[in-house]
Amino acid sequence: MTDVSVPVTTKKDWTSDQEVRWCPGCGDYSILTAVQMLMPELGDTRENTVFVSGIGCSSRFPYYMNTYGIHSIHGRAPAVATGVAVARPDLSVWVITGDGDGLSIGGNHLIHALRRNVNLTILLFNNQIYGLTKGQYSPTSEVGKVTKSTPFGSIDHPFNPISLALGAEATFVARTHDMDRKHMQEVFRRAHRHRGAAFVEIYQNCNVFNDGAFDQILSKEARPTNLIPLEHGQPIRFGADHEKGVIVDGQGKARIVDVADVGEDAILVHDEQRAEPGLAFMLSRLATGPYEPTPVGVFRAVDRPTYGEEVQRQLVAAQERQGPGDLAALLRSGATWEV
Amino acid sequence: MTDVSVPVTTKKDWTSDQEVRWCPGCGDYSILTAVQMLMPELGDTRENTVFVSGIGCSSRFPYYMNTYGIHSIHGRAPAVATGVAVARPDLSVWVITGDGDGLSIGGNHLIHALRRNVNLTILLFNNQIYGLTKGQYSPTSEVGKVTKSTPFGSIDHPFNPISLALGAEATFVARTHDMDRKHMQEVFRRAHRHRGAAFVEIYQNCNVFNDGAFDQILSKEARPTNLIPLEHGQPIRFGADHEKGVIVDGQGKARIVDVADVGEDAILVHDEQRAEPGLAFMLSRLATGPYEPTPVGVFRAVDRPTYGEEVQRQLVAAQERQGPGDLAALLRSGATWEV
Amino acid sequence: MTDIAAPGHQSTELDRVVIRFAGDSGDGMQLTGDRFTSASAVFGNDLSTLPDYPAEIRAPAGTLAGVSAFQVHISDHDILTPGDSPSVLVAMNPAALKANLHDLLPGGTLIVNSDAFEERNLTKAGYAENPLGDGSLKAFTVYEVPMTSLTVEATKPTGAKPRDAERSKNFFALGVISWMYTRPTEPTLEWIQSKFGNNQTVAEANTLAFKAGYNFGETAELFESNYQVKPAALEPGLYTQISGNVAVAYGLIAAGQLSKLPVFLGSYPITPASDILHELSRHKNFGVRTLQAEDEIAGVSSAIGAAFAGHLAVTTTSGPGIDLKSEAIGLAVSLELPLLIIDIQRGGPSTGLPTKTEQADLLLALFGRHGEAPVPIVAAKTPAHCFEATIEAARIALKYRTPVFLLSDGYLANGAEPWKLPDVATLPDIAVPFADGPNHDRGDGTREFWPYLRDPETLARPWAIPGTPGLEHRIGGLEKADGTGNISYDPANHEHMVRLRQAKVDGIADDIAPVELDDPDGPGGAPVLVVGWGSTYGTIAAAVRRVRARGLKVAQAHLIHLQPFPPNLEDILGRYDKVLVPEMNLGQLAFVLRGRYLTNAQSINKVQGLPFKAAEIESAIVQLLESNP
Amino acid sequence: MTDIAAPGHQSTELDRVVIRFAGDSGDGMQLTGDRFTSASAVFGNDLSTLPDYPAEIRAPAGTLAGVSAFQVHISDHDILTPGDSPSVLVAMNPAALKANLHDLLPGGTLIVNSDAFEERNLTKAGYAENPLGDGSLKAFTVYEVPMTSLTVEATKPTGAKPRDAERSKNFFALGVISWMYTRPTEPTLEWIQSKFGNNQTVAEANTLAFKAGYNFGETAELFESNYQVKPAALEPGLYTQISGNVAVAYGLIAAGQLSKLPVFLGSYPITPASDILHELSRHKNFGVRTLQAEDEIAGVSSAIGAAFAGHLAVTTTSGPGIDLKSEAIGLAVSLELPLLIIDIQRGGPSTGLPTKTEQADLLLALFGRHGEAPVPIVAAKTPAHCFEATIEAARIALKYRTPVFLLSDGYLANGAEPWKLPDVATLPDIAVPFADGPNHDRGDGTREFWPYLRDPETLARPWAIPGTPGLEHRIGGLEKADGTGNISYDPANHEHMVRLRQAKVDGIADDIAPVELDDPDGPGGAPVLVVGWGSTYGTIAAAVRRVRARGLKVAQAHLIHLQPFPPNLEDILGRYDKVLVPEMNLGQLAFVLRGRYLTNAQSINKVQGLPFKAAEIESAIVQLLESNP
Ligand SMILES: Cc1ncc(C[n+]2csc(CCOP(=O)(O)OP(=O)(O)O)c2C)c(N)n1
Ligand SMILES: Cc1ncc(C[n+]2csc(CCOP(=O)(O)OP(=O)(O)O)c2C)c(N)n1
Ligand code: SF4
Ligand code: SF4
Ligand SMILES: [Mg+2]
Ligand SMILES: [Mg+2]
Repeated sequence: MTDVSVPVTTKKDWTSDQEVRWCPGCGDYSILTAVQMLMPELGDTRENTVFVSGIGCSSRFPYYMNTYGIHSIHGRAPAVATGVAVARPDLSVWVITGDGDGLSIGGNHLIHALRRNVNLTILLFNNQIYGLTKGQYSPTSEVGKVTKSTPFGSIDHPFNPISLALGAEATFVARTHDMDRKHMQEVFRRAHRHRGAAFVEIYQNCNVFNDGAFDQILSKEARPTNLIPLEHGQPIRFGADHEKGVIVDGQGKARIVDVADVGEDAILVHDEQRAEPGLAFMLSRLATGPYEPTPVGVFRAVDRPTYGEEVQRQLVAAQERQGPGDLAALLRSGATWEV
Repeated sequence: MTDVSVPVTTKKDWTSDQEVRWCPGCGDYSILTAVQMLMPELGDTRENTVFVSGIGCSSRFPYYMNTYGIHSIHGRAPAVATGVAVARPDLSVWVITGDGDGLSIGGNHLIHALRRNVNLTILLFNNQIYGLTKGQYSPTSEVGKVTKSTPFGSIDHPFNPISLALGAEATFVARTHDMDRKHMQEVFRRAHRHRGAAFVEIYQNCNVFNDGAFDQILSKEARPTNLIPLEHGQPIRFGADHEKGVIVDGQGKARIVDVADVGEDAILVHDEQRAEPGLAFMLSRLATGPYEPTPVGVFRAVDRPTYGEEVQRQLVAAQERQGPGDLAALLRSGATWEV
Repeated sequence: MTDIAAPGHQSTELDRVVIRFAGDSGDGMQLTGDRFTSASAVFGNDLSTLPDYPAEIRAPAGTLAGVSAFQVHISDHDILTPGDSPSVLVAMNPAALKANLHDLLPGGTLIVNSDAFEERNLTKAGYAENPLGDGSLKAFTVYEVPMTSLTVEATKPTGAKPRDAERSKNFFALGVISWMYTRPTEPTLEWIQSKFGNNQTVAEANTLAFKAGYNFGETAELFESNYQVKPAALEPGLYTQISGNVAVAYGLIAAGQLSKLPVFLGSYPITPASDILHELSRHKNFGVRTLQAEDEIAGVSSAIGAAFAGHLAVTTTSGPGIDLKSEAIGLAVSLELPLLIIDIQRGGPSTGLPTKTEQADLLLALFGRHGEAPVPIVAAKTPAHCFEATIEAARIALKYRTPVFLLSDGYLANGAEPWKLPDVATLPDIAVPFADGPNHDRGDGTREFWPYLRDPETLARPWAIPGTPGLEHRIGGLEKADGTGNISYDPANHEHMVRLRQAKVDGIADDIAPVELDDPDGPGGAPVLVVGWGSTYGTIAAAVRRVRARGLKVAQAHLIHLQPFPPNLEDILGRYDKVLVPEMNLGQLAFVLRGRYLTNAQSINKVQGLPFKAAEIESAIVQLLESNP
Repeated sequence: MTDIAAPGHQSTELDRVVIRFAGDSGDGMQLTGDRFTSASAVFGNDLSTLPDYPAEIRAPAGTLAGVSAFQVHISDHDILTPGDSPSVLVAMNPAALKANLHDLLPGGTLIVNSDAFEERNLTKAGYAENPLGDGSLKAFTVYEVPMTSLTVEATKPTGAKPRDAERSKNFFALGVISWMYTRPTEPTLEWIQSKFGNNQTVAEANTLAFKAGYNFGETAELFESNYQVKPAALEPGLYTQISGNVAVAYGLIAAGQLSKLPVFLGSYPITPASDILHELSRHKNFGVRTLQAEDEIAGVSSAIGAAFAGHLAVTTTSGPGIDLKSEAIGLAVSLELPLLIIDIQRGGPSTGLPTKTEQADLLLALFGRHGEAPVPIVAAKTPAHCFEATIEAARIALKYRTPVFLLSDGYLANGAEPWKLPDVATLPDIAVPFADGPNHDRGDGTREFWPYLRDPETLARPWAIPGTPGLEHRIGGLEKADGTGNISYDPANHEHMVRLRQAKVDGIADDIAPVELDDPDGPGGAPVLVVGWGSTYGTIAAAVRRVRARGLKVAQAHLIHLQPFPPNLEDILGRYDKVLVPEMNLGQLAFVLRGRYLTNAQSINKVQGLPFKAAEIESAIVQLLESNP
């Protein structure tokens, strides 16, 4: 981040002149709007912001942001973005990826960026389908899903992106969805503020190839009973009247209970800052899929040195120790002789 | 597995005629011996056993087994083995990989094989270093490690292979080490018996490039106090006199305690079969590295349909529904006309 | 030969017509074109198609980027291409008109959905003036049909809301064209029922729209005439219409049957190859296993595992996927295992033009691996030929225990043509035996198994699969001693193995069909030889016909085998002073012919994501004929 | 010229000698060779080295597979190769003898560690009889030295256990040879102190062993003579000894300085390229960032990100890594960003011979990407030349905004030669400006930034890096409209861009040095031209010298630029009837020259993981000279 005071901008300033080319009704639109509207608040300049994506419908995102951007190749956005962030710790670097781009072909780069804690804000658009290639199942599609490549139903057990990120040592892990701009913006704001790799899963509706995948939890009626909002320091409760809650028993098992049955004090208090990710992981397993009460919000947010800072620290230390590089001296640093 | 009765074999039968080419003193030897001695007990024939590896010192393993084997390319062993296992569910397929091969370049194939629950027994030789390429740090090397590629110390936060596997939906996850043949064999036996993908991390000493990496927990003296044996259905206790134990508190936090302080009944009972992996994950976080009390044994062992069986099931179902394939009929299955 | 369906009277007979349907991606043009094609096929015309659609699932409605088109060429005689330029253009909106008009032949017929020519759409398409009113279409016979409103009107009985009803307007257009070219209506009506049967409202709306369009043609006194294109006098037999990708899928299933091996496909979706995965995964009753892998590397790697395990192993992809598979293909070369690598080429470099065609992966297939790693290459020349080419590639892979490339492209993949169904009984037997016992004498009378002991004729090594007692062996990517297959760092052995792998591939030349020379005056008779490969076949052949129709001489040879080349190729090339190589790249085959044979091959190139037009090649041939030697 | 150091009297003067140290991988032969080389370098000899070690870290002790060798050629005049065959062989055990004896010149000197010739070792090496006793070494002058026991004896004062003490025996051997070739002892003694200083026992043991060996030579009446190889009359200047990989690393650091850009290396370890990563990571004080990525794809991808961000971006690897990077290199072609791709070639295909040299990735570098994706290629010719070649590759990448290949190989990477240090002030300025403002007029007087507007001369697009206000832009792998850089599916634009990317690369030909022709009789003077590239330079030049020494005529040209070729190449090729191309592959450059220029280039190939010997090329030249035209 530069020191200069950042000029006031509006959504329009962050919107590029390129026509948006998603299908009408696609959930990607609302995510784009949420981000474009949020940007003026974040304190970055457009020139210091870079969006990097892979390939997929979602990965067209950077074209629509009036910032620097790279629409790279399938699955490699976290690696490309790592290069940007390590080279230029002064930039705000965002990664836009999909469930196929980020978890299928790009799974390895994603988990390595997370463990390294590269300073990236990673938004994974999870529509549980391959949109751009017209409807094959993805690593987050449910077992039994009938798609073009699985006419008799998929037999792959899906990833839970939150669990995977936590297993990969992520320092910031959150989930939001395309139906709630406020929630998205709150989560994106937190992710952006996080130093290091921030991973956000966004449930996103693909109305062409997987319409209604999240209806069981995201329809207006379903939300109160099927979304479990996570708030740091707060007991984990949900339901129209907060009548439901989460507890952990002495054998390390998290369960949903009626608050009335166990008493308010027994309810687990969410602690996103806990050093070890066991609790966050347990919460990620409360729902086995987006068809039963599912936590949304920030699962984990802990501090750890970021990769870019550490690179910088070593550069500075080396200069302090060895002095700035002197090419002539380097060339003669081995044994030399005069002829 | 075939039905025919399996002839009695000895270690020698499972040993190929190729000279073993690891450095003298390498931990790989004891793992090889453990496997070769175990094979006669497992009930497989040599011809129905396939070892698949990537590239690395550890990946030379298949050459030394008198079975079918593929020494493939760097990182791809889980993918190659998936092909073998899906094509031939009658075979017993083992994957041999290293911390570089399996977690760096091959991380994605590994996590996908785990989530799919392909019927594979995966042994990951974790020596926290790249052996074959002469000593660069690996994704399991500790922060600060000085190696050829990190003369000023590594700045990458390492993976915990057990956590990663659990985050990737693995159905069987275990850890053992090269100093205890009996323990290795017990874990390998369990892994082999498991239907689906069984993941075993083996702490392995590379005495040339990372000697003593596990001494703090694996030296004779350290073991009683620094290894936490996991046994299904048993309270998790350790120490020379079992004086230490593990508990989980109401906020979902696992801790090591003096049994005397909390009483025997408070000690967590290990449940490797619990459907949700939260507990296993929490146990994987007890130690942040192999320098403090570290659980070994089976973290998780649950049932889930295997990928190979499901493929088979769909083939059989298709045949039942559509009858065996008739090529001539297929060719004329679209609109046809006579000229 | 009539190039243009000129407006005439009552019912005019045409020998052929090229029609292009163009509309918004959401307008269902591919479906419309497909249906028209099918009806024509069943009617007995020869035909050839060219779909062309944008990379976006649904690019913004009404824009040029969102235009989707489908061209079909129907004829009463055998034809070779989807036609250079349409004589009939159906334009569902201004953008479709703008994007396609320049291709319409002067004097051609233009049928527009006039409802769509309102301001918003005109602006989106970048028209300052409405072209329907400004006289800019004078050169064409224009029919303005308010398709949207007529469709809404016609479908009222279904009770559908206007917004939904509108969506049937492509069937209205289909009805009009079906009337215009006197297509039978029954097949289409039946097809609507079977396709939309599970949603009766939609089925009914489409039926009503289709009928309304047909009747509009008949009753509205707009059209002066309708046209007949008689069935073509094709070789007698049972025909079906087939696209290249389906032909590949069928070819794989056939290869499995013919080799008596289960088929294993390890693949990752990518346009324009995904449909092979889709099609294959529907035929599990043939014992076909399809694995949608996590990426291309896993796709090919799993196929290598399956090959080791005794399956007919296949991986399908397009260019970017081949890049990623390179390392594993090199492994397969070293392991000497049978493996089919199918590349449906598309516009590159990088993500390029993913939905467009190109043939720029030839050098990649030849050379795209480190070290000396030769791989045989087969290329299909027409959509239906994909079937045969797939079986041929499988035959080579199995017999020589080697990875084999099959090259197709976006044009073949999605294009369709009538295919005379082969008699299954006459397809070749491509089965190869697995090794079943030791093959080498230790010298002391005992026998052992050497995985790299070779068949002296084919140089193939034995294929010993897990489950066979006594043949346990380990193979890998390190250099191996010939014979034992044990790791060997011996310098002389390495050179021997490098040369041997090359010799094995080179030797296949004796086992493939010679390249066919089409020169009416015998070898060397014509002054110019046109050499091609892949999907340019039909266009080159059409161009050659045209040149000959001018009374000029030209010869044609089309390569199916690109590595090794057929043994008679060198001789044929040597007989012509001028060799012309048309390619949808910057001259890749030409370069190889020059390097291999020092032939002064000359290129004509088109790299536009679109196939050549016959006229383009025709004029290049004529130019070369006229040039000084 | 004396080819063999024949035994003589007191102190004999030699003009050159080739010595090979061979022992078990655990015996420290690389270290020994290296030390001898350094001492010789400092002494002022010209020299050239050839390390050769197994793929295993430590293959089983005593076996043939475990043999590690190091050959060094020292001379009093400038030399070009590490020598075809050693005249002195130091063999630390039977396996080392067996693996290397066939290379020793007849009449050569053989120094063996006789302690190691006991039964176990003999069996492991596959000797039925002890070669020291069976008369099989008659052709050589054999010195049996019980090095192990003498070392144990000599190091007793350190108190080390015999097992540990033994390990200093390579220093004993070094001592013997140092005496034999009258090397100064000081540099080695100092080096031992600095290298093992943190373990005084080891330092002392090595010192004692070294001195004991030296004294053994002097006092034991075993050796008839010792030898002198005078300093070479090299060009005056300050010299250092440098290996190819270090020269690449220094070249990168220099390129960073010369371009005033921070260097970013994204890499994944692989033999024989890893040392570049190792060396670079030690020089962070130059602002060099090194990222050990999770794999090769991430290595190159991160470099692309760094290039976008304004760094001098580099990725290093060997063949298998290039396979994996192909797709991302295609992206860099499409993005038109500067990027260095450094390939240290090794024996292929697949894992192949990972520690051996080969030059079989040329066609991969040229063609190993889908679509038309041309990339400039620079190849280094000697270890020291790697420095210059790296800067040249960086210059091209930066100036033309394009990925550039730099090809080196295992032989250059690990081989060393004296390098006359360049005057840093004379190195070229390769800085290029970043874009700093809008470059295009909207037509209404306002200005905007077009990321694909080109420099008319270089065709390079502007390099606008994040942090520059007003130049925000998005780029990607889809085809782009020239100028604006916006996604474009326009057919004509695609063809334009495909040809433009090729033209940009082709145009570099005007900006590179012409290929130097070495023909004493002027262009076309000799009947045969030898064309080479890469590490064969020294050997070809040596062979050419030899041929000329026979009184025959031959010309030499060595290519540094493989894409585009220097513009004068075609003319030069045209002047020779016979063109010979020696390559450590099956004829890759020869194929390209044929394809490009229709030159009837002929190949001589060696694919053994080892460099050519000058004699091999010499005889090929002579043969070609004698052949009928
Ligand atoms: C190397 C490579 N392989 C495959 C593809 C084809 N491809 C493009 S996007 C995509 C998957 C997209 O799925 P996802 O990431 O979920 O994005 P969505 O379209 O659903 O937003 C695939 C398989 C490609 N472009 N490149
Ligand atoms: C594509 C590719 N990249 C890199 C290499 C070089 N390489 C071989 S093994 C290895 C890492 C080995 O580490 P690990 O898997 O931990 O095995 P270990 O040797 O420690 O047993 C590397 C980088 C290779 N062979 N292929
Ligand atoms: S295909 Fe799905 S994800 Fe892609 S743009 Fe359309 S609705 Fe959105
Ligand atoms: S380098 Fe390390 S891991 Fe490899 S063989 Fe030697 S001791 Fe074992
Ligand atoms: Mg998706
Ligand atoms: Mg390791």
